[in-house]
Amino acid sequence: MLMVQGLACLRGDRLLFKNVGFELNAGGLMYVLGENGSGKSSLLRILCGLLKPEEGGVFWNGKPIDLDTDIYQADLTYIGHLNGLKDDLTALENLQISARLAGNQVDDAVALNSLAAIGVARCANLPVGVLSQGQKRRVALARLWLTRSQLWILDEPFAALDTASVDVLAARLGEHMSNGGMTIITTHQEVTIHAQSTQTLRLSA
Amino acid sequence: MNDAWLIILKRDLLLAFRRRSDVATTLFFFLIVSSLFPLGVGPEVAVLSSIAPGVLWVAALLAGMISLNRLFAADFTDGSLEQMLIAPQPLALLVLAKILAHWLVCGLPVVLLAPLIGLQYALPNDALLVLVWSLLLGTPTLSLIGAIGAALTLGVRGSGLLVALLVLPLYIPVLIFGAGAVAASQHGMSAQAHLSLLAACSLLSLVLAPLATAAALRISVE
Amino acid sequence: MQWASWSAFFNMGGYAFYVWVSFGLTLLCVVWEVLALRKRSAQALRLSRLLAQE
Amino acid sequence: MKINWFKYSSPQTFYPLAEKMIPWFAWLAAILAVAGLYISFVMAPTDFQQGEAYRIIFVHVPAAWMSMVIYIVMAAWAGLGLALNARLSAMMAQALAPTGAIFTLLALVTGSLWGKPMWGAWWVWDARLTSELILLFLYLGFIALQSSIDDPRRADRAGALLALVGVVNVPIIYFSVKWWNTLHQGSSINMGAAPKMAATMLLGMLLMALAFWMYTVAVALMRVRCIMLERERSADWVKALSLGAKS
Repeated sequence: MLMVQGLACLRGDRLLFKNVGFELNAGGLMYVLGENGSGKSSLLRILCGLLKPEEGGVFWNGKPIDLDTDIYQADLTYIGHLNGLKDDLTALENLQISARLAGNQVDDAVALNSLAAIGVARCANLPVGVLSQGQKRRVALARLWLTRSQLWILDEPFAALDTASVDVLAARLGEHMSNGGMTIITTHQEVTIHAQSTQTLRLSA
Repeated sequence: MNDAWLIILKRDLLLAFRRRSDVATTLFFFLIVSSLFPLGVGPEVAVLSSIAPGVLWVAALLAGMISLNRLFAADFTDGSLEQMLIAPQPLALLVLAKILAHWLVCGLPVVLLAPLIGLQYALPNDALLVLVWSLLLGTPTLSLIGAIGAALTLGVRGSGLLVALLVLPLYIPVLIFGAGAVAASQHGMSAQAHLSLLAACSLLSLVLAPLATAAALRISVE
Repeated sequence: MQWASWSAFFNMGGYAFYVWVSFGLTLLCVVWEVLALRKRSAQALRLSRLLAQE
Repeated sequence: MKINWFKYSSPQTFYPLAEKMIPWFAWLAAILAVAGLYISFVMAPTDFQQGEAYRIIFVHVPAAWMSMVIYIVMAAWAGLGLALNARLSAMMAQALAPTGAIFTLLALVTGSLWGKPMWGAWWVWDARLTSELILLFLYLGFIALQSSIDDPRRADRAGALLALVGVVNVPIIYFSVKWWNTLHQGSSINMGAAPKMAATMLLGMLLMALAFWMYTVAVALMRVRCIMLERERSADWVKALSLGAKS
């Protein structure tokens, strides 16, 4: 269970938000909505432990995430607006490296399957640098078919995707939730995702 | 668990291999800088061999420094640094792997090339050997300390020059011991003390620098 | 008392230049730093006054 | 419940407090300086070896001491700021750096003004001067790093880490420079040891050093107030203050 209490975030001398708190249980989905610059990405980065909040805390199964960092990080998959891909490596290499960095041993066939799941199997052996923006995004998202972590934090996962891929990804998210996973996403698009419980957090600047 | 360390090492070496020209740049820089001095000072053998230890070491220092920007910059812009920070692995260990890769790619070639340049400076064989040893023991410290500077200046405007300002003063002990070792052997003295001190610096920075670099990365990525 | 006369004092045993420049520079730095900080503080206040009046 | 003392000692309350403290330190500095100057110029006897030129050490040595003390104090504030996430102590570190750099520069310049009549050269690669030069580089690096990072919080933390790395390195650098100096047969006259330290001389240097110290506190407080004003520019208390100051 993820519990968030009284978060405040300061960027420069501007207060992005304060008193943000919520609980997310197994099978839960949460949308984080708000204008550009309202601090959605900053909130997600705080939840990942990449950014220290000005006030408040984030707790994973009752423990603050900056104490039991390793346990939390093993349960966490984060895809930010940066893809985290190396242009000089192939899609397959990128995927395998990121999976192994997260602690999953993955062989070629499994990795290929996950690329195929989101429709970029043909790009498997191409260096990522030559791919289009949408293809790169899909290679990054292919990690979601490999990871076994319970909490997914996704920053605009649907941006730059075609409608077919949006549906595939939405289905994958639904599957994750039905297995007891949790997802926190920001999105601009209307996408139906099935979850046991859905909540919305609106940040206003 | 610790194989994440190996993955990062392999990945960085693979990336360096696919961008071979970048590696060559460091080496050429070392070559050019150390070839400028005879042109500036004049070709007298006595003068050249007396300035050789200092010149070669300073050139190695600068070559190590100009390559520092690349240590984390690409990872920072493409987002793989974020992924490293939230990986369930000790960050200092991953950082150490990156530093090792950087040294293998930018430091080791300089160590191997140095004796050739030393010949141009009319260094005797003993001194050449000490030169290689001193660089071998000293350049890892340069990469380790440099990594702290590279991490601190990540994404900062004018980071190339800033890194020089931050890192060069911290390089001074290595320069003194390294160049001193070669000079000692030139004068027929033992370089043992110098080399031991270099090794001590390396060990100390091996322990402390990855931790400091990891902390700096967390600060810079925020 | 070390000095026979004021001129001996100012002469500093022939080292007048070195001694007085050393102490003079120190004084100069102190005065300059204080003045610069006063100016900086006034400037900061002026800027936030402009911000406040907007 | 852990109370973060530094966090709650907010700029708003510290700003007027500092204003009250500054005159005290400034007056202390002035009184100590007058006493120190009296001793250095009137009471201290002429050095038979160096003549009157040795009187330069009454600024040189205290400036050199302060340059080192300030670096250590700065690193301590910075480390405290990093450990407790305390804004005020990070600001103190930032406020100390320029004063430290000025003292380092003064130590260098007065050192070379002393060196010219003694050694016959403006600059000699003596261990003390060389270490002082490197210390200046360390200060400049700290200031440059902080000023080139826009986000003040990141600037605080990055600067703090650099100061800590520097403080670990300073003894190593000092040792290596000393070692280098002895190997290369440095100067025969050593600055600090040369005049036989008469008690009056030592007293003079101590008083001057204390004067510099008090001055440093006063100036650092002044600077920390500037930093507060600049950082909290859009905060209500600064706006109110600026309107009240002169309208």
